[in-house]
Amino acid sequence: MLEFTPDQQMIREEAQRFLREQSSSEAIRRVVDAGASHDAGLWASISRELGWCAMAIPEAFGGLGLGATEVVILMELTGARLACVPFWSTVCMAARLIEAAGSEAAKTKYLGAIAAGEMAVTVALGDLSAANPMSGTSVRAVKSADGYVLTGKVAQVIDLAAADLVIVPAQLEDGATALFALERDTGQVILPLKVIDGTRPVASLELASVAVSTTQRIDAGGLTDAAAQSALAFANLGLAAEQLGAAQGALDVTLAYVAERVQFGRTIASFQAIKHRCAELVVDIAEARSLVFGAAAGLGGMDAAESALEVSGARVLASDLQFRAAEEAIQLHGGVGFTWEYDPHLYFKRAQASAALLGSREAHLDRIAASVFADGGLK
Amino acid sequence: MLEFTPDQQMIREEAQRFLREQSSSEAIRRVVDAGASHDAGLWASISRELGWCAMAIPEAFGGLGLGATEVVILMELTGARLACVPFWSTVCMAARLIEAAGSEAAKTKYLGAIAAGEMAVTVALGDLSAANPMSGTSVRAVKSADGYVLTGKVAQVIDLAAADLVIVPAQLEDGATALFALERDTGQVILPLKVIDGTRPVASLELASVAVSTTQRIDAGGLTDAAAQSALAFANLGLAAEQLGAAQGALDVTLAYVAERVQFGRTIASFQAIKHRCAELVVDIAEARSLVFGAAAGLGGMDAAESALEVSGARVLASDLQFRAAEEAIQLHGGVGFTWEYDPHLYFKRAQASAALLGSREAHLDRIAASVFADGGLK
Amino acid sequence: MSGVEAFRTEVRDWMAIHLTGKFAELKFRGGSGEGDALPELRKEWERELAAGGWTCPGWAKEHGGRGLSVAEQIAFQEEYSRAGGPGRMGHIGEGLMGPTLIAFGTEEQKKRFLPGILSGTEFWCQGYSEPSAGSDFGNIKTRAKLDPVTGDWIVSGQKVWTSLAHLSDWIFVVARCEEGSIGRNGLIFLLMPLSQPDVEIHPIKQIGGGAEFNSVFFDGARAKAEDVVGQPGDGWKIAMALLGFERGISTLGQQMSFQQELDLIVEIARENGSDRSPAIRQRVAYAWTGLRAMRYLAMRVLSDDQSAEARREALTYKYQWSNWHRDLGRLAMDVLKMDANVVADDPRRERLQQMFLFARADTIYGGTNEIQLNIIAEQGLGMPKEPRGKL
Amino acid sequence: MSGVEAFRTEVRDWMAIHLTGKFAELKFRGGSGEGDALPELRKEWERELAAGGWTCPGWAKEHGGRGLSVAEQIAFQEEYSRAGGPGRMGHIGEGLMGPTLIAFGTEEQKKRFLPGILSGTEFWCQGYSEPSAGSDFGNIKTRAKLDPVTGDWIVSGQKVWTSLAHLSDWIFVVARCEEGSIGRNGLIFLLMPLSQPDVEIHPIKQIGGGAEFNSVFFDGARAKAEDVVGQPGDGWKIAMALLGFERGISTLGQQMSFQQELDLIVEIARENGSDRSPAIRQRVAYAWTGLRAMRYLAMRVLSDDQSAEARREALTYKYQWSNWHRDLGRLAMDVLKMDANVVADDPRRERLQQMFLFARADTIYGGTNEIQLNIIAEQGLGMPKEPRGKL
Repeated sequence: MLEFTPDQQMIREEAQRFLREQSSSEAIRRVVDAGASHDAGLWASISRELGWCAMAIPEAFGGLGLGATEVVILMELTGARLACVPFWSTVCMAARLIEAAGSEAAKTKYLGAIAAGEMAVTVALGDLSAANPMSGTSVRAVKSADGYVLTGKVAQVIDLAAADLVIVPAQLEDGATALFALERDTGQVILPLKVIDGTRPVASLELASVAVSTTQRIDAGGLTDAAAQSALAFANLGLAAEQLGAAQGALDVTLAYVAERVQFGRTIASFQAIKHRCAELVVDIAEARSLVFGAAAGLGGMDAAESALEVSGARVLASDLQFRAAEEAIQLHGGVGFTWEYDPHLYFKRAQASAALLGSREAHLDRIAASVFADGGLK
Repeated sequence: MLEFTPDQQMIREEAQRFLREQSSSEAIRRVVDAGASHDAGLWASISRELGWCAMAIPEAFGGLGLGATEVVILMELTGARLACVPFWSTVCMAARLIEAAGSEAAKTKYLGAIAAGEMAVTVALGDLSAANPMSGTSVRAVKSADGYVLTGKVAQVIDLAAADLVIVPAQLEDGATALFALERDTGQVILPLKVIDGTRPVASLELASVAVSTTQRIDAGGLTDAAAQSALAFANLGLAAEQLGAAQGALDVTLAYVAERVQFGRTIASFQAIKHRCAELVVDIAEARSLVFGAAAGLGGMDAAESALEVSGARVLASDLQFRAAEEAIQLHGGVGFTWEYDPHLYFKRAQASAALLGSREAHLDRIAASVFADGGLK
Repeated sequence: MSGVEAFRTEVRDWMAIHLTGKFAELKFRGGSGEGDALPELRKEWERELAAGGWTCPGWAKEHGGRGLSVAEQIAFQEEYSRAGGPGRMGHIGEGLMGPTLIAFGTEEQKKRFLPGILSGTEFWCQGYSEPSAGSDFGNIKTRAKLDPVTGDWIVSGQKVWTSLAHLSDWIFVVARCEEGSIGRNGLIFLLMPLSQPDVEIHPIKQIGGGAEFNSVFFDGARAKAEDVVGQPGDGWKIAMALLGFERGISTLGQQMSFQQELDLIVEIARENGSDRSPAIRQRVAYAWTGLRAMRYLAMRVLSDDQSAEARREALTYKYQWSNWHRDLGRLAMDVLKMDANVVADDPRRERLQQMFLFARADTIYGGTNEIQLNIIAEQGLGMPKEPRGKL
Repeated sequence: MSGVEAFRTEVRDWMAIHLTGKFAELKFRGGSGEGDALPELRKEWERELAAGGWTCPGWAKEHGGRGLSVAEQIAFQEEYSRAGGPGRMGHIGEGLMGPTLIAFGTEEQKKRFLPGILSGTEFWCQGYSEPSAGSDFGNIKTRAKLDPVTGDWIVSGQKVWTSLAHLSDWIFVVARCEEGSIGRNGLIFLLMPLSQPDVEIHPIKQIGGGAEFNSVFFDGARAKAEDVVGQPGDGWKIAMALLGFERGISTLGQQMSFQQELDLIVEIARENGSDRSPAIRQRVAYAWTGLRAMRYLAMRVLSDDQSAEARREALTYKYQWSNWHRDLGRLAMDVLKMDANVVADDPRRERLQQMFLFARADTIYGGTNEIQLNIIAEQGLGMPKEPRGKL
């Protein structure tokens, strides 16, 4: 059986209430219209007061030691409200990467800071749209007398301007990948980009011979493929949950609109074609939500490879769903659906941008097929 | 502008009236239930009395010398009524292949017989589901003292049991492909197959060292690739038209049913979801019909390669459409939709069987992509 | 090994020993689309199951069952399907009729009917749908008139989509017992023996050639006074409760059989080269994904979560599995390419062909797609109800 | 060379000479989603066109046009688009207002208004939709009251989705002139200057950041007595006729621009490696196929075929192109991958991004998808009409 524990249920209800109030349409638009890096007040509440960043961090490092399910609950809800906070970057990308690949010192320092809500962290992935973005970095790290010199550009880093720390995977001279942690203003150049989806800011990162100390190298003897895959599975799971949530959010907005809008003397909610399309979204939400939470329950328990396949499947379902829910939101809003004033376009832009992250639909299905056919994929 | 000439309009209206009467549900079921090779009476009318087989055959060989459009008109209508006759095999496959690749003697003899309605002809394509089925034959022709000896098996030949003549592409010892014409009972073994789609009978062909005379070799110095492609384009165009027609037929059956069937005190045609789904089929029919007739108008005029791409596109649209129209027919018929007694299953089985013929959806799109990207396709 | 795992092993062992010999022929048979296959042998198999104590294992012990937990029932269904256990002739009795009698029947009714179900010797079928009341269940026209002399009910009318009626002993019938009543009111729930002169059963030939459904005609047929379940007028309530029993645990067994079908498709694709097609690979991967999601959805539906969201999503299950299965049928045929059209003596191909054809019924029986979407929109989302017409 | 081909060359040559210099900046600009771009220069371009005799080329010569045949008009549209001719500021005047005046206007109205349209100096916008009469055109609430002294009409109400109102000189307004009338009755068709005190224009910011649509508020604004088209009460008839003029030949020019967008997508895919993705290739090929089909559909729609089938299929054209275009937008973004999200100084990418966003409006304005499907089902297939509610 698959259901929330009473504690999880409580986390969920409180987070939902909180986000409905704090990540309102107006709050989102303040960030989007200003091109801001994030909603600083909301982030302070989430990270410091509510302690959401501590959920999945092991107790040994100051966290609550809860599982993937709690994180997925929160990701779904932040997605539903398009909350403009570096929560996914910090918790689903960075913290998990540090946990999987970091040295004990790095874990103590950074996981502790994240758990305490003192730090927003992101990861400078080489190619954000690649299914395996850890391996594609073009940043090079050359050993120096007292540390390393980092050189390279990363075209797009999510939440970079909001982050207190950026983890940079870089290729060492021997070809191995190391992880470097750069706090604010330590030589990197950050250029916020003008993006279509303003709810999730992106910036480019430039490292022009940036000297870093050996203590800034945070991996425990190189980033292994297993660690990278484990971190990536968690990032994808969190993203799938967020996408699922955004789909639910788009549907909620749409249901409210069609219940009010009158045409031909009827609410448009009374038109069967519209009912059926909303119902089909419910079907797809049920499907995606089941796989997201099923995969979350399996993560850690099940065979890691099989778990990663479920996560890939969850990404496929959630990406399809999120886009369709957003496009239906625009369509069923009619004329106002493509105006700036109503919310569907926010969901829509987020949907396209999210679908492009961490592997296309096709790439995730290819991965599943390679396993189902047990042939390693088409060459 | 793209419209029928008054003559074409007349051909269309008369054929439609004729087929509605002669290829009724009962008539189709007589063939299907008996596992018969074809509806012999209907075929006699079509080929001898109405002269449909003469339409596209050049006047020099006793035909009417009309174009692809007339054939496509007839193919669409035979498709709409699932007419159990070897019309497509004879006119769209065999006659065109003879015209494209045959010797003058063969054209005179066989095109004349086809135009006169004296002969049903089919082609023993190597792999019916291949996009290029001419090249895949496993039949071998070995030169003998006074002719050739043919050996090999062809798994599935459409309308073989109904055909008076079968054209067999066979590989010569030098690797070239020749065409051989075998009349009934000249050494070949024909085994009718039990098929799901009983409206288009299929049989296997076995040639165990069948001796044929040199006059039975009908190609003019080997089957060239250009001739094969030209014949194939015509076969695919005819098939697309037939599929389009079958989709229209399935929709017609469905519209009649939903207008009568009452549930919840309303005809089910009054439910908006059902209206919209029928309307979507009309959209797709309009799309497919436009491309089918547009491609027919272009065939012969336009660049052959571009024309073949349009035909591939028409196959894609028509295959998608036919299947969807048939599945909607079953679904919108509700309980009776999956019974033997009502017609939707006939359209449905035909849809799946037709989609598998002469190249999958994917293969046709690959061909178009190779041209659009001008890269010869992915390897 | 957990208790459930031990139990799972017990089922697996039992099946390995018993689904052999003459019963080996039944493996993977009698499923959707061929529910009427090998009926006598399958009835014998029901008695074999009964002898092993495997009929009605989810019923409480006091009623003759094993009182299995939900987790154990799931394990049973999964292992039964995994072993190729044939389609259950006793399904209606075990899954619907028994639970309904346990809930609403008199002591005397339980005593008379439960043993036949438990022992695999009496088979039941259902009399719900009518020609003009397919999705519109409230439009039932079959009449039941009280015979004032005997207290029996005299039934006239027609039921359709009665699965396996021609192989069953009893039918339960929902009929209109109050003259002039409409909709949900005035219905009665009757138990009727099929072997009586005024009942005629006409098989309905299906798309795949089989005939597991029937039309059942009643022309003054008789239900005994003591064979009314509940009170006259309670028919709707009891029928709805009965349908409620249908949802649930058997879906996990069904999913096992879906997985087998998907495995077959993969196997054939590897053999015939369809596995080199990128589009086929993507579709197979997508099917795999959908099946995983369905598995977790089923587990959520079977959980105790009573939130509005959980209840709404539970409404989607039928739509989900039926459409998934329907699409799997097409995928199977596309993988088979030209072979899809030819009926040959290849049990794998035949299984997929039958599945392809009969899966077309999945989205229709038990509430069409359209009805499911109405229900999800209206009950799940609270959207306005479709108005009833006046034709 | 056929006459049409010669004509085609003439257009091509003219464009090559004139769409240069300061006008070069206009190439491929001012299309969907940025109809408000570079307005002054585009108005100047309209005058350039007028000087070349290329405004209103399809109008009869007696009205100042060239009297082009349908084939020539298609050729003009295609060559104009192929050369990158900018979105036409004069489109409403040339395509809708002019033909309507020619058909229904008085001689005096023609004399006053046609020259400004022909010369590219007076620009028109349309006042149809209202906040509560989006798809429900019969629900128009804007009122026109006769001023008994002057014979003028005093207009109060709100119009929305008025494209380019803020850049136009005149608006035509459909308003209710008979107190208490409902639906199609009691409407009047008025011509009104926008620069008057009781008209306010509020741009509506769109999904892509542009604002080519407006809300126009009338608060006792005035239409002169002589600026009524037809009789008071004829508003519906004239409005419908006007909409009829909209369909047609410009679609071929639109298709040329679709082809350019598809070409851009192919070009970028080849550059960034998306062309190695089997799924992207299939989608590109499918888009190519749809565009071909649309081209032939447009040619059938423009033919003289008046059969029921041809008329039914003509109803599908709007649904077809708008959905095709909408899907093309998504394909473009998927080809761009991560770059799709970043606004950079790359005109190709920017064009596709704007197209992606604004194509979302394609399936909404001019009759939503849902309205189109209703029309196809009801008018094309004769299925029952949706009942009107009473809210």
